[in-house]
Order: sequence, then structure tokens, then C-alpha cells
Amino acid sequence: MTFLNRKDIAAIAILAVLLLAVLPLCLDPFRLNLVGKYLTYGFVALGLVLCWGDAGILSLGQGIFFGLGGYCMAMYLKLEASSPEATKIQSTPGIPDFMDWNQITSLPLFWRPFHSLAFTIVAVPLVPVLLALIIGLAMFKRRVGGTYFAIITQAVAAILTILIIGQQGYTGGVNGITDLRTLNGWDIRPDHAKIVLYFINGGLLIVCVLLAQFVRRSKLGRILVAMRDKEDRVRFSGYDVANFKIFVFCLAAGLAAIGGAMFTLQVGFMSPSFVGIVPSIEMVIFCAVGGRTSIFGAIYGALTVNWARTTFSEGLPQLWLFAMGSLFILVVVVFPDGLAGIYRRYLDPLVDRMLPPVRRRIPVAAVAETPQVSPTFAE
Amino acid sequence: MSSETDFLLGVEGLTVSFDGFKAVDDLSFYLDRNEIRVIIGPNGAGKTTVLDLICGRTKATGGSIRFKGRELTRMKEHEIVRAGVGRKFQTPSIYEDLTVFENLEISFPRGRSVFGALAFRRDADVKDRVEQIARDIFLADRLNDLAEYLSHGQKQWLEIGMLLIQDPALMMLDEPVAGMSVSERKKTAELLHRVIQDRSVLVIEHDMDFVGDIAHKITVLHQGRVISEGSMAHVKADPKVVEVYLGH
Amino acid sequence: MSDNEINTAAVSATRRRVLQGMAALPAAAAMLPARGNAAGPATATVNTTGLAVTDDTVTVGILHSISGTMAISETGSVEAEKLAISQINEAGGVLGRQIKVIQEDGASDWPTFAEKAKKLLVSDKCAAVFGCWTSASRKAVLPVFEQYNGMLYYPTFYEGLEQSKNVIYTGQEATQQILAGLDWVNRTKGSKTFYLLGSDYIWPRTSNKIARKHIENHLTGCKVVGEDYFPLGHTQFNSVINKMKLVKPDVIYAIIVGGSNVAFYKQLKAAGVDLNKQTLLTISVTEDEILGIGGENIAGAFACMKYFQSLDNPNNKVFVPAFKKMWGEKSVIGDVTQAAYLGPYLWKLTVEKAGSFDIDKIAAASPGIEFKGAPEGYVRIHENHHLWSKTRVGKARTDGQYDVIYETGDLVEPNPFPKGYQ
Amino acid sequence: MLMGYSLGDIGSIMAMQGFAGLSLFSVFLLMALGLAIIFGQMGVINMAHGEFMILGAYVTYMTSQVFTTYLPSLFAIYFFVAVVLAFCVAGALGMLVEWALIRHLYRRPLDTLLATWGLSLILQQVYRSVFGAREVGVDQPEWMMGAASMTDTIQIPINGLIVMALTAVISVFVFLLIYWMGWGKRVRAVMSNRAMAGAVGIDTEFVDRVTFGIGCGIAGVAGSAFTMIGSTSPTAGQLYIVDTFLVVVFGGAQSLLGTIASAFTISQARSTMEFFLSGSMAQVIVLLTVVGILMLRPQGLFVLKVRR
Repeated sequence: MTFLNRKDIAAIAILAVLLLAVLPLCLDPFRLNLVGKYLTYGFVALGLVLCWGDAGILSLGQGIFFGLGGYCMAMYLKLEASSPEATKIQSTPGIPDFMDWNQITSLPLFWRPFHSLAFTIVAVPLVPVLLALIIGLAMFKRRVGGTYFAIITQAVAAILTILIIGQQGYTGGVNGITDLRTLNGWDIRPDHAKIVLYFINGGLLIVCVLLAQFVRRSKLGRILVAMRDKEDRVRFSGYDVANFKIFVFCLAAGLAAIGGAMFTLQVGFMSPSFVGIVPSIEMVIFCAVGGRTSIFGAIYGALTVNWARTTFSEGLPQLWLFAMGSLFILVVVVFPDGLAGIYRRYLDPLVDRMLPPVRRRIPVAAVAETPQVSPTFAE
Repeated sequence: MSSETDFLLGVEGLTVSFDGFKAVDDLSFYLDRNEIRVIIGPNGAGKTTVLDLICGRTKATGGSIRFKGRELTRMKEHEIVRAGVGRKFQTPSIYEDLTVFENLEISFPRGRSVFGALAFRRDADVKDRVEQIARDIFLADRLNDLAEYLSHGQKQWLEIGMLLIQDPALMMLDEPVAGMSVSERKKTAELLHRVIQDRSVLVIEHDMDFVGDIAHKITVLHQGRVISEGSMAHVKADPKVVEVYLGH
Repeated sequence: MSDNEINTAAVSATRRRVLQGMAALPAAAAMLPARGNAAGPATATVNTTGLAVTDDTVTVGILHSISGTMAISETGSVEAEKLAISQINEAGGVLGRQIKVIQEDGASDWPTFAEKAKKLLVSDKCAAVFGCWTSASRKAVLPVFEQYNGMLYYPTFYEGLEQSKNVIYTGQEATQQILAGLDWVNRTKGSKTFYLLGSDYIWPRTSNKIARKHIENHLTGCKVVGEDYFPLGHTQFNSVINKMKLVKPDVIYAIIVGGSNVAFYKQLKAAGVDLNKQTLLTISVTEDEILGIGGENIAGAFACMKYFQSLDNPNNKVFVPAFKKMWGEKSVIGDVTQAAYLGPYLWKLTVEKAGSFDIDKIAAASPGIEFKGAPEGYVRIHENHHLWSKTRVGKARTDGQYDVIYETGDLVEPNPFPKGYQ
Repeated sequence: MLMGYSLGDIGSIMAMQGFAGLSLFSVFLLMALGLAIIFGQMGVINMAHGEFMILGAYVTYMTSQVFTTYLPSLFAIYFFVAVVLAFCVAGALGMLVEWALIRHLYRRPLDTLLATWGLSLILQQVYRSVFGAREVGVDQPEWMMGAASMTDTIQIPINGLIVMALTAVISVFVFLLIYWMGWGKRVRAVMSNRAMAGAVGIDTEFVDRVTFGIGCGIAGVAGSAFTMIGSTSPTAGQLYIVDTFLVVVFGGAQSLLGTIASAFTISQARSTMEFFLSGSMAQVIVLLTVVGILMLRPQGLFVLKVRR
């Protein structure tokens, strides 16, 4: 894997050992399930690193994609839980309970394909990516960027929430889609199922980390960073800047959607409260705390902030907002690169000193200060 | 005149107005193959706007720009670049977080689509070409340095190098020697003479010594119009030019 | 970190929270050391399923939002539940055991509710949980309670369409709250035309649907002349007020919740709609909401629910002062707060009837449980785990209280899956 | 739905509906003016704008309490005192926030968004700790809460009139400030080139701080006015933030006239739609239209064409 240098491999190995060995050994199934839930936000944070950290496109609408992915999965699970036998007390057996309560007498057309697991697995990333593609085409082709883009994605998140809540016959409304039971006949509720789901989730996350790292280390990754800093220069080097933005926005949407689907599986329901403005901004917070330009930072950020939230809300719920608010201000003002920035400044030089040098690079000083963009002449 | 097909770039009746203010007004000029043309004029004459119009950064209100027989005014920026027009900005515009090598590599004209960029590999072709260009722009020994550590003049050269690696038929340089030391200027002039072997160059410059050093032909702009065009001697002797410069 | 350390940390955190819960119950704390298992049957006989029951204590959970947007509404329920528990402890506890409380914060976030519910059942082995407020939070915890076989006492009036072995619904379901009020307004005011309003989510929509069916099918000559929904948090009602001025309904039937309520009633008043002349019937404004709306802005409106603080009966005359003594003179008690107060008592009575804390036995013993000491008056648990209760109509006064002007003669049967109303 | 009503009725309703549209316009404009200054002129994305509004509302609440307790005879006019106080308190907090937070972030506009979001969380918790989680009822003097009867069938809400008047005053104030006194020029000079503006004798720190303070102060006034029509609770501010940003962006962030035009367009569309459709659908349609138009015309409705 030429896109990984020694440190990347070490970082991925540490992450994998932590997620797939250390945490499962240390935590009871209940806490492990919580960690699994936090990790689903890691997918979103991963996308934000590419989209926001690298390409400079701040999307305040990642909840849209997280939610859509989650809803796709929830629709499949709900249909499986609504077999005619299980719903025989309804006036129309075989459709989800909330539809029955809303006098819907046959399954709406857009629900029908979700009987198929294969379709669902394709739809989970594809539906959000399509929406991202539409938004991206409309915005980036017209050079909307920066704050405007952020505010418009926020408005889209608001619209989607109102729509989901308003169309409760088709979406389950504000309650969301609840009481999900089996995945292709396999009960997802017992502890051992949650543990299996946790490992699937962790494994998928590692795969996505590799994918993200591949993108970042490709020329496309360098173009994204170049575009963030000198958009015109990239454009006048013959690149269609909009296409690159659309690509990275769609990629981030797809990653968020996978997170959403895993969330639904592990938590057992999906509701509009994960789609709107507040959850979307919180997802940006996870990413910012971890470090917007570091993949690993973003994942640890998602873990840390959520862990802190659970801990605070168990002990001192009143202080939670204070802590979260201050943390956020502190990160933005003092540590714009988040946890990863602190690591890079204080710990990474130590690691460098401890690692035996393998290849000689000519300008050692310059490279050591910025391992992020260190070139690798591996070939 | 417009029937003439010998020119590389033909600008005819070019006009652009910003809320009624005509920055470029019915401008016409022609650029031959292998010609170095310098555009001069007082501040606000519309020089940079002309370059913006040619490379598609600003859309024209009227008129046409023909390049190798193709109409540029209807093309997008990246299409114009791919057609063979390169442009250097007034302030050096390079990627400071990347190394000199990576700066040149990004400009290498391959893998310009999204998936092309994803599949792009740094093969021998790329390395050879980058190293060759680096020698041309006097930066062969700085390839692995971050671009932000370069001096101002070196940054200008790097940006010129980023154009060269694309091998454009027309290079447009906005004040290429601004902020350079005397020796750097000489080197830059030398560089320009070398690189125009098989292309045309359109330069905006204030430094008249430098202009005299490189220009084949000079176009003088004033208030968005051409007031004089010809050799250095011709332009210097033109009373309209003298009036414009002295009158300000 | 080893397994053990984590567990120790969790236990000590739990203990700390128990202590906090106890601190809020000074009376209970004082009683605790004095009691032993001599007062009740042996633990082995009353707890065969490994619940957190010892010889002298039984642990229950309280699960509401004390942070986030729903904290506004849920605070009253927490207070009522704590009051009931401290009273029960003072009177000797349940089967001779003092009740210990573990309180968790749902933080207005539905997965958090599910998470905490699971914690209360799995880690803390609570014998019963009093909690939830919104339908969404209840829907989120319901699978947890069914999977881990817990018992939830849910206090809010809600849309119905649900019934579970593991839940006792101490508030009214929609038909109980709606039908009697509509009958009353039709009978006493001769109202024929109704304009239905609601916040846009499941409870108002389902309730309005029931109201519409009732108006169209059961009230002769009556019809619905308009129906509108607004997003939660909506604050601009002038257009709909004008619309209503045009159609001039006999009754405005409003199920608006939260901050929207304040905006709606203020704008209604400012638009010159005098609620003493225009009949307005609501099922969503309790005394709690009036605190924010301002009594003078809603005076004259009718509310239809099962409990008002001003209710004149002996039980309520004891309950209201006790509540104020514990939580302050300024506190007000709305319908849901009272329903939350019923939870611990109903659970106690059921445990005593079943002679056991076991969930299955309690679920089975619940139907038929009578509570004569309820502030709202006599209530009884139905086969479907909802309560038989009376429905009352109150008229809002300027001081933020209601005058009770009507109550049903008999207890109204709960009917969560009403035929002909779906 | 207009069948079967007398012409007179329809006329009255149209008059009142027109007024409803106008008062919604005033509400939107009042919300947006403060943000138009902060976002449009300074480029700071202030996500805590709603919390500054709620601060104004709480100041009004406290003023009403003080008047009820100490000056009951003057209660009828307390509101005007409250508006001034709301401006001062919110403005002062705004200046403090600028000093402590915003001034470090002028080079990073997207980061102001994140930092002010953090600020909004803290403010919400402060309100919750101080005033409690419940909504507070802000008492208004009786004369402000009624309706003025124009004819038998036309009633005009007095609080709507007050909001309109307040909006007019604030708009005139902002226009004088930005255009007539040349403050806008100075702000733009500072924003486009801080060092140069400083060199030509503009006290850049002062300009920043006062501008931000004025923007927040206007938010406070808006909050104060909204106690007449909306609710006052720790989280109520979040309800306004999307609408407010859309109004400013839709108008073209740098143009105050644009803000006014966009507030007018959006409010009229919303108010008309709500009359004919359900509130939820009206809101979705209006939001979608605004987003759609913004995608077609990203600069907003009113913006000057300039060389980039």
C-alpha cells in the first residue's frame, strides 16, 4: 500500500487494536454498544476531514446524509419487523405500524424496494450521495462556497427535518422509525448481536479510514488542499474545481450515510432528531475537537466528545452545555487543529526521535515540522 | 483584418463593464506566434482585466477572443487552460503547504479529471519532466522544500514553472519581475527568452528596462482602450503615450 | 484499564447518584436505618428474578430530561415522582422496604433515553422506572423495556395506539381526553363548526384525527371547517388567525405545544380575539404552560384534561400543599405532574397485591388496581394498562389557574385502539 | 376557500392579512438587521445571534419585574425603558464577546461560526441556570396587548404596530450610521485591509468592537420586541437563527437594501402561503424556494457586480 507511510500504518494499527481488541476486552456489552454508537459519528467526522479540513468546504448538513443513510437502513428493518403475522392486529397487516395509524392502507411505492437487503445496502450510500450530487452540482458549479454553502446546507437540513416530521404517515414523523428487530432474520437486539455489530462497525470504520487515507495521499488529495488555499491557481492549472468539490462532498455524504446506517443497526431506531441543524453542527464539533485535518484526530474526537457527554450527563448534566461550549471555543481559538494539532506539536517530534530513520530525505528540518504533507518517494 | 488566420490570439471589440463603468472598451489587438507582447499603461488602464478576460476569469460584455481559431469567451476557465493558455497572477500564487516538486506535479497536465487524479501515479515521466522544469526555473536543488520557504523571486519562477510544465501555446504573465532583485530580473529575462522558443507570451509589466529587454511589440492601454502599439521606439515617440504618462 | 476497575467506577458513580437521590428525600433518609426486613416478607419470596431488592431496600429509576429542550416540561414530573416516593417511604415503604431512587437524565435526546433505560434495567436492576414524557422518548425506550422485561410508568397524556405489558400509562390516551370535551362543548355551547390546529407531530395529528372523526360521525350537524399544522417552535400565527377570523368557527380546537403556545395565545389576543366570546378548547395547555403564556393572555379558554390544580376534593387538598412544601410555594401542578405522582403509588399497590416485585407478576396484577388517594380522585387500572379516569373541563383564569366547570359523571374507559376513529 | 363569504368580509381579511404580512416583515427585518451588520459588513457568522435576542427578552422580563415591584405606577411605559436597556446590555455583552473571542478570528470566518455556536451553548445554559428551564411569562401593560379596531371587522394588533415602529426606528438608525455617518465605509475599510485602515488613522479595534456591539444591541432590541409575540425561554433563540441567516443571505449579504427587500419578499411569501396552505407546508415551500433561488443566484438578490 503505497499510500501509507510508516506512521500511518502505526496509527491504523493502534486504532484497530484499540477498537477491535482493547475496548471489547475492557468494556461490558452495554458500554461497548455506546462506544459503537459514538464510532458511527467517526464516519461522519472522517468525511468532514476530507470535505472541510482538506477542501475547506464546511457542510452544516452532514446530519442530512447521516439521517438518510440511517433511514434507508431503518426502512428495511421496519419492513422486516412488519410481517403480516407480526402486525395482524392492524387494519392493514403487513405495513409498518405508524402507517396504519395514519390511515395508509398500502405500502407507498418508495418503500417497496426496501424489502430487499441488497437494494438497501446499495441505497444506504447511494441515496445520500445522489442528494449530495444534486446539491453539489447546483452550488459548486455556480461557485457558491464558504459561508453561503454552510448556511444553505443548514437550511436544507431544516427543510428535511420539517418534511420528515410533517409526512409522518410515510416517515414515522417525530417519533421516527422505531421498534426494529431483525436483520435478514437475525435478531439485532440481544447483547451478542450488539457485539457482532460493534465489530462490523469497527471493521467498516477501519476500511473507511484506509479509503480516506488513499484519497488524501492521491494527487486528488493534494488538489483538494491546493484548492482550499489557492482555488484560482488550481482552476488555471486546468482543473474543473467544481467537480473536485462535488466529489469530495459526495464522498463525505457517503461516509456519513454508512455511519447513519450503522447507527440505526446499533441503536435500534432512527428519528428526525439526528437529521436537523443541531446534530449536524455537533458532528462538526466532533471533527473540530479531534482536529479537522487529521483522520485519526477526528475519530478520537468523536469518541472523546461523546464519551464526555455521557459522563457529564450522568454526573453533572447542568454543566454539560458549559463544558461543551467552552471546549468548542477553546478548540477554535486556541487549538484550531484540535487534539491532532496538540499531538503534532508536542508528541510527534518525540515519536520521530524514537523511530529509527529509514529513508534519508534531503530537507529533514522542513519535513519534520509538517508530517502531514511529507512527500514519499516510495517508488 | 479579421480574416487573417496567421495570428495565435485575436482580440476584437472586447468590452466589459462593471455596473456601467467600462473597464475595457472596444479593445482589439492581435498576437503572433512566438511573439513576446508587453502591455503597459497607467494604473487602472485595464491591463489585468484584459488578462482576466482572456483566461475566462471575467466574462466579457461584448466582443470576441479567438485563440487558435477557437472562441474563448464562451469557454470555462479550465477548458481555456487545456486549450493552451497559461496564466500567472500578479502576486505569486503557489501552494505554500506543498513542496516545490508537488507544486509542479499538480500542474503536470495529466490526471486532470476527478478520477484521473485519483488514479494518478508519480511515474518516471512525471519525475523527469518536473526535474527538467525545475532546472529551467533555477530551482533544481529546492525540489523537496516547502514552497513557503522560497524567496519572493523564486516563488515567481515557481509559478512560471507551473505554467511551463503545461507547455501552453500562450503564456500570460502579470508583472513577473515585481519585487525581484536586479540579478533575479536578469535571470527572469533570460528565462523568458528561453521559454518562448515555441510559444507566445503576453506580459504586463511596469519596469521599462525589463520591457525593453524582452518585448517584441508593446501595446499601451489607457482607460480600457489601445492608444498606441508598436516597437519600443515607436511607442516612446508617440505623443499620446507621453501625454498619458505625464498627464498623470 | 481492567474490567474490575470499570465496574468499580460504575458502582461508585451509581452510589453517588443514589445518594443524590436520597438527599432530595430527607424524610426517606431519616427513616432508612430504622427499618429491617422484619417489616416485610423475605427477599427470596418477593424477588425471584434478580431485581435490586434487598432485605430493606428496593431500587427504582426515574428517567426524565433534566437538560435540553424538554427539561421545561419534565421537571414537574420528576418533582411529583420524588414527592410520591418520599411519602411512600415515610409511610413504611413497599413490602417493608424503603425505595431507593436512581435518577438518570434523558437529556431530551431519544437514544440517550434508550441508553439510560437500558442502564437502569441491566446495570441497576430497577424494579420499576418512572419516566419519559414525549412519545418519541417512550417509543425509543419501549423495545428496551420489552427486551429486558422492565416496568415503565408513563405519565403524559398521549395519542394512544399503543399497549404494552411493560408499560402502565398513568396519563390519558387521546379518546379519553378528547371525546368528552367535544361532547361537552357541543352540548353546552351548541357549537357546530370546529377549527383544528396543532403542532406538527404525532400527538396533535392523531388527536385531531380522532376529534375530526368524532365531530363528523358522532355529533349531529357538526363539521370541521379548517385544519392546520405548524412546525414545532413556530412563532408566527397571524395568518392562521386571520383565516379563522374569516371562517368564524364556533370552536377553535388547539393542540399547540411548547414555545409555540406562548406565541399563539399572545398573537390571538393581540388580534382582538376575545376568548370570552370566541370558544377555544385546548388539550395541551396545563397550568405549567400558562406560566410562560401569561394568565391574562389565555383567560377564558377551556382546557380539557383529567386534572387541574384547583380541583376541589380531599385528596387534592392534601396533595397540593405537600407538593408546594417540598418544591416551593411558586410551583404549579399540571395534569402530567399529577399523573406522574400516581406512578409510584400504583406500583406500590400492585406490588402489595402481587406480593412480589417480579415484573411478570406486577404486569399481571396491574389490571383492576384501584387508587383511592389520587389527587384527581378515584382511578383504576384497565386490562389494557391505561387508567380509568374522569375527564374534566376547566376555564382559564387570569391568575394562571383553571376553574373546573365540568366533569364526566363516570370514569371514562381508556381505549388506545379506538374502532372507528382510525 | 373564499366561496360563500361576503365581499366585506374578504376585504377586511385582506386588510388584516396585509397587515399580518407587514408585521412579519418587521419581525424578519428586526431579526436580520443586527445580523446584516455583523455578517454582512464584518463577515462574522454569529450563530449566537438568537441568544443575544433572548438576552434582550430576559432584560425585558427583569425590567418588568422591577417595575411591578418598585414602580407599579409607571408599568404602562416600562417597555420603552426595557428596549433601551436591552440594547445596552446586549450591546455590552457583544463588545465583551468581540474582545474575548471574535477579534482572534477575523481571518477565519468559518471558525467564527463554530466559536459562536459554542458561545450560544454557554449562553443557553447561563439563562437556564439563572432564569430556570421554563418559559418566563413577560407581562405587558394591558394597552400593548390589545387590538385597535379600525372598523367593526378589522382589528389591528397593537403589538404589531409597536414592532413596526421599532423596526422603522432601528432601520433609520442603521442607515444613518452606515451611509450618512460613513461608518459602513470605515467598517469595510477595516475588513478589506486591516493594516491599511489602521495606517490611515482608523482605530480598527474600536470600529470592530463598536460594530459588533451595535449588531448585538439590535438583536437585543429585537428580542425585547419579541416578548410581545413569542416565548422567552433559554432555547427560544435557536428558533430564529435559520430564518435570520436566510433573510440576510437571500438579500445579498453586503447590501442593507437587499436585506430589506429579502425580508419583505420572504415575509409576504410566507404570510400568503400560510393563509392558503398548512403552516408546515408553507414553511417548507418558502424555504425550498429561497434555497432554490440562492442556488440559481448565489450572490443573493442585490449585489454589485465587481471585478474579483
